[in-house]
Amino acid sequence: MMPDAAPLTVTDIAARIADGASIALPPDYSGCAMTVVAALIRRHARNLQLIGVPSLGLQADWLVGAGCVAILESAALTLGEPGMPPRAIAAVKAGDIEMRDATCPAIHAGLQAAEKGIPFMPLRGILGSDLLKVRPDWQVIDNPLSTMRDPIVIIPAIRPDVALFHARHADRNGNVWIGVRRELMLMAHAARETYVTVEDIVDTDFLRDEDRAGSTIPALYISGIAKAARGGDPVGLAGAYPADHTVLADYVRAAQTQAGFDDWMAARVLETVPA
Amino acid sequence: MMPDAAPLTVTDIAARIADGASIALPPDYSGCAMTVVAALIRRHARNLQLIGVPSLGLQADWLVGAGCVAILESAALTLGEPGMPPRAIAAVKAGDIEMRDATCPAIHAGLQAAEKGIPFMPLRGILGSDLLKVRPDWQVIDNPLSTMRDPIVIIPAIRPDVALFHARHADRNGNVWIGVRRELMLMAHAARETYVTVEDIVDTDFLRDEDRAGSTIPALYISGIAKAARGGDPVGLAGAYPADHTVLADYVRAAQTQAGFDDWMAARVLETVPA
Amino acid sequence: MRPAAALSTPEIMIGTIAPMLAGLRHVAVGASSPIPGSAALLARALSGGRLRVSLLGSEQHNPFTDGGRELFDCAAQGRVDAFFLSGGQIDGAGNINLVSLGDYKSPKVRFPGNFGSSYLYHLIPRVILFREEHSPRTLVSKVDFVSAAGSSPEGEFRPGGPHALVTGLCAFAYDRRRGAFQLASVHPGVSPADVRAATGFDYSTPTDVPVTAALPADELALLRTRVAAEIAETYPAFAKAQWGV
Amino acid sequence: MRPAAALSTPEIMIGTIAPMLAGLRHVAVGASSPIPGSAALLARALSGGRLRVSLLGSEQHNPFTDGGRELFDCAAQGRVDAFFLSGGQIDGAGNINLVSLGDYKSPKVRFPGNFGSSYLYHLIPRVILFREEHSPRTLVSKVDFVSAAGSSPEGEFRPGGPHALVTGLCAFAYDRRRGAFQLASVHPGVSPADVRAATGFDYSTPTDVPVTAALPADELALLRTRVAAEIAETYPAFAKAQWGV
Repeated sequence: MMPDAAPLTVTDIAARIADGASIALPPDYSGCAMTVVAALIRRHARNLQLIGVPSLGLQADWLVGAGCVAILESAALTLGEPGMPPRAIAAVKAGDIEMRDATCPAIHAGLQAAEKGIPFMPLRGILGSDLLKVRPDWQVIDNPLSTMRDPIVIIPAIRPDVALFHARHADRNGNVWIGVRRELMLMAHAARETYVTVEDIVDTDFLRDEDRAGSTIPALYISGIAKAARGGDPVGLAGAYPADHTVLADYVRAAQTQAGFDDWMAARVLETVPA
Repeated sequence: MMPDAAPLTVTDIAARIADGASIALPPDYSGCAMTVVAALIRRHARNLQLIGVPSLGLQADWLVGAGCVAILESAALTLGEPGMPPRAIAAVKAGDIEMRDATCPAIHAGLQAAEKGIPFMPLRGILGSDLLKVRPDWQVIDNPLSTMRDPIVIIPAIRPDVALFHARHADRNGNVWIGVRRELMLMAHAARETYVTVEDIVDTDFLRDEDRAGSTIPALYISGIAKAARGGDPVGLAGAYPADHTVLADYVRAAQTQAGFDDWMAARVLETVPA
Repeated sequence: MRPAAALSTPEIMIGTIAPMLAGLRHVAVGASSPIPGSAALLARALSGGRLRVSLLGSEQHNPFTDGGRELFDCAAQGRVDAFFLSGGQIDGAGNINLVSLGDYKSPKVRFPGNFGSSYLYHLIPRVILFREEHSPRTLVSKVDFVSAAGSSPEGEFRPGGPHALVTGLCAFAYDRRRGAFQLASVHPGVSPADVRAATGFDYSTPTDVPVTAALPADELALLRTRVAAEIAETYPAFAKAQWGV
Repeated sequence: MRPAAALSTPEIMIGTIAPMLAGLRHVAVGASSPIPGSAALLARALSGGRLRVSLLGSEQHNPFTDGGRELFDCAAQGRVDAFFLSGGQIDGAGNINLVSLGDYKSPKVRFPGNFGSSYLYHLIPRVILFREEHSPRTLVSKVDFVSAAGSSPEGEFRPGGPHALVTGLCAFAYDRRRGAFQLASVHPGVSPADVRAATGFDYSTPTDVPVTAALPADELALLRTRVAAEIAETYPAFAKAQWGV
């Protein structure tokens, strides 16, 4: 982010994420920018490719249900205790969207390859899995450093157009504190652009705070920040507020059908005033 | 580290580092366990392989001068402002030790490969460098994912026997806080054993401290900790105390000859009482 | 608390799994794993703190500080001794399916997905499979989709793999050389014939099949008090249903 | 402070480098680089804060939080626009030598080593070479050891490379297509013939060689006050020698 750049609104962020963009998203427990997801639905975003780092939950279900998604890449589709995300599962079963099944460490490895600017990352395991049949982009090579046969999978770099997440704090210089949620830093390093919503913007400099500097994504990697208090509702924000299991259970019941989803979203999400 | 394991002494740590061990060491500005280096010299360690992450300075010079070293692998040999490490440079010129020249990102990539349990890491750049002539273990392959010719260097995993460094704080559970010095975490992940000296052991749990947890190496990776106040002298410890440039300049003058080195070390380092 | 005599099926499974973790240094527990999580915490309590337990989703039992990748890297470093996997289907070769039933492109049933199974099954020395529902529907002769393969061809890098399969009826041991299961014990009140009838895959049965050893009374008490309280942090609904905490 | 008329050689070099950084977003400065560091901080001051400067060894100008590897990853991500390299030897093809003189196995002179040069030279679009000593000893026809190659064969991945070479006598521009230098300007009081006599490699010379533009008075004042104070954090000895701060 440019030093001294003004904060954005969540509507600004949704406007800057283009139709067709690939978007890296955290799992429900790691900081989801739910207000931007809602704003993407409001602006009728289309053909998005969502990449779960490493799994997808409510964000994907909302975007799939609203018709914004062409492709899901993820190691899992799950809402945790409330069960499976109904619209995403229905769309995958119906073949309405393309599902690129993965496995958690392969998503991390692909992002690490993008972070390092290398075309691929070798990864152990996976051999013998049917993943290799359904992921033709994952290839098997013979380890060039071994004198014996040693097949190993290589995972191509995953360079998302956008990384999008919600965090507790940004500082006045646009640095974002993420605590132990370091997959968010990996996403920001790997993606071309990174947009973040935060609970608050603190008048300090995390990079000069020796306790927090090591858990901070420098503004260098941040394309824009919007303030969104309770921006993780209803999946919650670790360390700040929990998931609202009543709302989630209610959503899962409603979203078993497309009509139920449409009604629930209209009443509970889209009619609220955007920031 | 085993939960509730008792702290070691620096002499204990030196005893646990075997002759012939490969040891990953930080550069002079990132936390050097100088007291353990002195203890290794006292116990007449031999045939050590020192790996600079990514460069080596005073630690290497002391150990080389004392005859403890067989191999140096490093992107550079430097004491920073005071100049080049005289005994290490003399030994390399004389061919008394094996020098494995590297480049900083290759050391990091090799450690990351060990961290990920993969046999190698691809890395851009380096092509055309004479490093490829003097590092036959670095190979060039054709990127298997490219349809066009695309040579790329692959760096074999670097899995040190030991990572050794000095840090500000450990907690009562053996977790080690490292601030922004995250190469120390990479070293600990990559190495088989990790020994750490610290300024102090704090009666708290960094993993439960949300500001510090993200900058903490969990005890899981730590084989042993010894308390060593001012354990970074004379190269200093970032955030705690600076390098002692007077001592370093005096050392560089003395160590221009082996005899000068021997006298200086005997008087200034080895005759002090070990912890 | 129900009387010690009346063990629930999850308690029997916990009591079957916990001894498999004795003497280990570090056990990790993944998502949706309250039974293995309880077994790991019980083994930890019995180890006098020597066993380290990493429980995904727990704040109290999470030693990781390097993001989502760390568990996987840690496993590849050889620092995780045991892990637990389940499956929508598990077959007699130890293959597990976490993806879908029927044709992959137009599945009859869709499961959440592979998570880390495709990788961790290869890297962690002692992977314990668990599935409370023991039926021909879950234990099949051949999975519809191989999320992770039970065994690997000779010479392939494979430090990890299945160690046992624990169900609501019995425990199987996995023979890596043959790539197949052998019945190891039947839970109280279950006969080897019951197991055979409920199992969709072939396996070997020794002449004498022991009954699964019951948890000693003191360990059961530990499970129902300290371990119940510990697992409740991560699996409150499970802890409440099992032990009313 | 010396009078504005009497620029030191480092000041002339700083004034030559700073304009090469105008309009960029992020410039990184490596070890032992007080002249480029000063030039980068001057360019930053002139940019109104739009230029981000990462200065190795500085606490104030260090935006990195992911350890020693981050600068290199950041460069590979295309987020570093310019960097600076020097060399014990620099040759006419833009190759640099940071390792040794003479035979590699038994060197006559040993330098510190490659640092990150072998990599960053390939990744960062605008690498500016600098070496105050301009002599046939430092600027040679062929380096004894190629730490990093000036150019790469057609088709090799090479987003980065040399942009210019700034010495105590002059500035050369680098022509990537030809893999060779061209004299761009001579510092005040230096003739093209002086440069030719002091240079061990071949290069092209245009008909008219301009004199290196002097820093405008206001920029020079900025250098000697604000920038001098800023660079003193990382290079106190240099700042003291140059500007007495």
